Amino acid sequence: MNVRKDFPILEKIIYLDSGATTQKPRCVIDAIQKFYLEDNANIHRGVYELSQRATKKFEHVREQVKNFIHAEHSHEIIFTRGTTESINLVAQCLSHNHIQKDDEILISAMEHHSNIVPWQLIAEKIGAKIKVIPITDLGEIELESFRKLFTAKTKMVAVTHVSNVLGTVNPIKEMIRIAHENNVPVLVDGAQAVPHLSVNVTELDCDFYAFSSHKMYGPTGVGVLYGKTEWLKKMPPYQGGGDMIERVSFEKTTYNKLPYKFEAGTPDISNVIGLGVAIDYLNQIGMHAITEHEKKLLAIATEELKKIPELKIFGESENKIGVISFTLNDIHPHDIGTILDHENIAVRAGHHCAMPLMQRFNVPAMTRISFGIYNTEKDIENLIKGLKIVHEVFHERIT
Amino acid sequence: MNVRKDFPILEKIIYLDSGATTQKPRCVIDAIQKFYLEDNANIHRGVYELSQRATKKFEHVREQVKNFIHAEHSHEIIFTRGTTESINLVAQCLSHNHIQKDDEILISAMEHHSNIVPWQLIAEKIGAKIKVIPITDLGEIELESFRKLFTAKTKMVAVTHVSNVLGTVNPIKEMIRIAHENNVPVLVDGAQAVPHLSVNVTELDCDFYAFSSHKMYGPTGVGVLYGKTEWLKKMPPYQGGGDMIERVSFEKTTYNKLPYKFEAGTPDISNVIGLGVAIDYLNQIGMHAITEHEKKLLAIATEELKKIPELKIFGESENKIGVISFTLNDIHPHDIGTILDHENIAVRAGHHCAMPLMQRFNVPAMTRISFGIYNTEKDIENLIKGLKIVHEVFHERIT
Amino acid sequence: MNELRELYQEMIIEHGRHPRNFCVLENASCKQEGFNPLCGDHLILFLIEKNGVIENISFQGSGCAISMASASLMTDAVKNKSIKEAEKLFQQFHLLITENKSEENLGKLAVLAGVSEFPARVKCATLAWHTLKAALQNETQTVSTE
Amino acid sequence: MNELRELYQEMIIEHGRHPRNFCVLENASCKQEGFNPLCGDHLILFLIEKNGVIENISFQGSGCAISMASASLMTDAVKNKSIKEAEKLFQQFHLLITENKSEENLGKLAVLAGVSEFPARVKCATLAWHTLKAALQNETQTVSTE
Ligand SMILES: Cc1ncc(COP(=O)(O)O)c(C=O)c1O
Ligand SMILES: Cc1ncc(COP(=O)(O)O)c(C=O)c1O
Repeated sequence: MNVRKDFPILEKIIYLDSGATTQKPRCVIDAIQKFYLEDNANIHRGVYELSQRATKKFEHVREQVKNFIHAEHSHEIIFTRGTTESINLVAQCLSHNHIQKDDEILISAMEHHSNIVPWQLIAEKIGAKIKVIPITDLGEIELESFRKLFTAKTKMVAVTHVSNVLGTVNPIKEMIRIAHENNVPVLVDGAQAVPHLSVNVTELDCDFYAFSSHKMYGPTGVGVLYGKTEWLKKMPPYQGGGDMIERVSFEKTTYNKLPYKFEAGTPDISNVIGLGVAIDYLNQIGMHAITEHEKKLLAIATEELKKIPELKIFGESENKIGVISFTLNDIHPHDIGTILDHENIAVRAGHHCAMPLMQRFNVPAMTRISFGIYNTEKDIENLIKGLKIVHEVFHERIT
Repeated sequence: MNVRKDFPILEKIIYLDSGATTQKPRCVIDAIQKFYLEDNANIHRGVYELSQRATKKFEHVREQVKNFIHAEHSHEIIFTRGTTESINLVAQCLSHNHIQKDDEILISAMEHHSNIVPWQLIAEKIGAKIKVIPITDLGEIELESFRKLFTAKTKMVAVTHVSNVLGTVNPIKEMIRIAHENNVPVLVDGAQAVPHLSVNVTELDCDFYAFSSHKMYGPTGVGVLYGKTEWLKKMPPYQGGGDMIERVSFEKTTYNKLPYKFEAGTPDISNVIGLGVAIDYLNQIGMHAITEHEKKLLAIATEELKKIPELKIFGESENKIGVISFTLNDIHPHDIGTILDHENIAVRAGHHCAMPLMQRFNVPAMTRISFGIYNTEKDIENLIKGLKIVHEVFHERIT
Repeated sequence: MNELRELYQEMIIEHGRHPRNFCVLENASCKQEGFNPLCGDHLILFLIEKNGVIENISFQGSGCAISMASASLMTDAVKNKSIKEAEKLFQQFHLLITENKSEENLGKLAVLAGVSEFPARVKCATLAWHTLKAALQNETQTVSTE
Repeated sequence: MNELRELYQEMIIEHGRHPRNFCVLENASCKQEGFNPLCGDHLILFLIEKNGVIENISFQGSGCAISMASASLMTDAVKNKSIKEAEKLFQQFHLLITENKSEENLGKLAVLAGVSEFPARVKCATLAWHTLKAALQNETQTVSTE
């Protein structure tokens, strides 16, 4: 994968934190600049050519996103700020009538806070309950337990496609099938899947799918919510403002059609355009090639890390992609992070916005490495060297 | 005001639509690029230096915003997607306990849809009422009527600082005083004020103040909500996710302190950094100089436009800044917009996201020009020439 | 200036100011609303359809010269035509205003050919047509070209 | 490597692994929680204060070596000191770990001087101190250095 030349920042750092946010290829950065220098105007409003051009480019990205995740209609693609906002949008809109007092929402034990707290907020408000889908010690969903959690009160399943801590690729197609047998819709948190796997929402048959531009080589400030037409039509509008209305009067306001009903106010135009270029870039490399590349890195890194005594890896599913979280003896991840940083290696240390998962494995924090298209075997070598320094500093030698 | 060199796009277009969105100075565009090339990392999370640096730069902008609008504390500055989201945030959070069934919300007849529909949405949901503060034919708030609208049920006043259609600078300091005498908090929509006037939220004593980066020479995707500490503390969290929590468990989640309680998920980091540079840029020019420059343009343009027979200007307050909306005989604004665009002049035509205001003045649409720091007398000359062509096309000659 | 003259031909401005068939049809068999939120163009179409033929048609509304002229010209053009013919006419018309191609003689409708140089105005020129289409398909919602 | 050795001195690693005063004080006059959400460092401080003097102090919790060592060293340092003295010590300590300046002899606390080269770790080194300050001011909320 010969892409490092596209990421000038990598000359200065060994970046193993793509799970937090990816670096951006030059073409994405340039596209944002070009937009502001040549095409900048507000969209959906101006009758002049500049605004029409900006609108066209903006709406073209909706098409690109649709194709990228294999959705059926571009009006099913809603632009948000990120995965977090996408999930909040669904939780909030469904709490108006679909989810009611005493209803139950199923989420898994490996969710990111973004797929926990929005449901807690609405559950508390309307008096609904959250039930947790348990996971095994290997870090996999317990499918049988999942099946048994459904009751007549179950109104929603929200589950991550890929765990940001364990790397597990969940059997969401199967889970969606089970949920639909019980007439329950499913929201999939795809933040850690879209950058690494070819995603097909039509084949998955999910009802909602959420992800972030900044984790897939695009700019910050943009996320996507895919929603099935039937759900989006049923849902009340999300926020009020310009663009999402058809007609406004003080007596009666009518709402715009999909997807605009859910997009109030001026969106992050330049960064949506940047996302379009990121998608082009990923398509050019090919999602299949990306998956393979990262699987290879995962295998090598896992093997090397396992040679380190007292290093414990969390998440050992067969279906796993480019994330490894671990603890090292009693050395706190924060100290590991500092020492690696001193060696110019960026890793993540902490609870990874998944405190309940930390509790599940009974550790206060973990160190995490996560791969992107630009990582190499050399990065892994450097990591291993860095971990040796950690040991040295803490007076232990790796044999 | 010698700034045109900072806006390369202006070589290609006569831009009179800054009210919709401003063009961006080179330094803002460059800062975004530089961020991605040198500092890109997720914030508030990484222990490594790159992430710390990004966090520092991001939080520095909060300080800059605080100083720019003269707030007391930087934790009173919340980053959102734009004015629209800022207003929705307040409406939604206050609808949990502050505003209740049968309560009354006062908004003016000159509000942008962004300051109408969010209140309508919550009013409908909880059974509250919207009452409209009337305006005069000159386009000014009727202060006496405003005073009389208060009842024991009044729980909120939401009013624009500057009208995006009429250009009126409302007497919000006086309005806030009146509202506070009635123990009612005030949200000010500052989208059209912050780019043109020096704003001092402490002096105004407003409870909330909302505005957008993209209308003040900064990037899209970022807005600000200023809120008084006491209100922000009282309000429940807005959205759930990363960053806005202190501790999460399936049993009990506690929220982060201000301002993070209201900032769930990865924010639009690069564009917040761009906003910081835009603020530096504005400070360098000086808000006072900007106000004067735009006032001068307003006076010249008003005089020239008034010479055109059958041209009617809407909004003739003494307290008015750089926006002129007008109709021209029975020629539809959309046709005017097309013809001016053909002459390379970008103006706005339509209802300007203020349909109730169009109703108030009994016209379906208006043509609007709005000024920015980069506009010149020459732009006005060109506009007048363009309007002569409109007349010619429609077989009328301007004498 | 030439493209502008092409767009705003005498006939368009004249039809825009004094649209034909601009009235309510009391005995309309079908009534359909059309709306373009971008510029506020708004019209209501009245229709008497019998055995697949548009026996009478009228409209009321307000909007830019292009949308009003187009509605005026359309009502003239489809009156006494069959639904099939009207649909075909729309196809041809659409081709004309988007690509400046015309395979058939479109009569007076041809004056709108100048729209093809102004993509932003295609929505204005087609609002009446989209509304007609919806009326013939018996849709209940307001048609929007936004 | 030198800066790292400066930061992770023997004494820090040793105090981090075997913190002093690491226990519950049953008869504490004050109990205060401190938390750093970024890395999950967490501690509870127990305090017996009488007539403006810290008569006894202990803590429990978990976190990185820096935060645990700092808590351990702090509890040793402020025991039997007056509140005023403790506050002054914090000021001096803060100067040390942010600017590597020390105006006074800080005793064992000086081993944390290396933190000044690692601004990201200042929060870890001050968590215990901020918690102490809150305890002395009788705050009720969990202290957070995030
Ligand atoms: C699985 C998962 N879900 C949700 C999120 C939240 O994404 P964002 O912060 O872009 O909203 C993340 C990223 O941290 C994630 O890894
Ligand atoms: C007065 C006023 N309020 C609110 C808005 C909405 O701003 P945004 O679209 O950036 O959310 C605008 C801009 O269109 C405005 O002019």
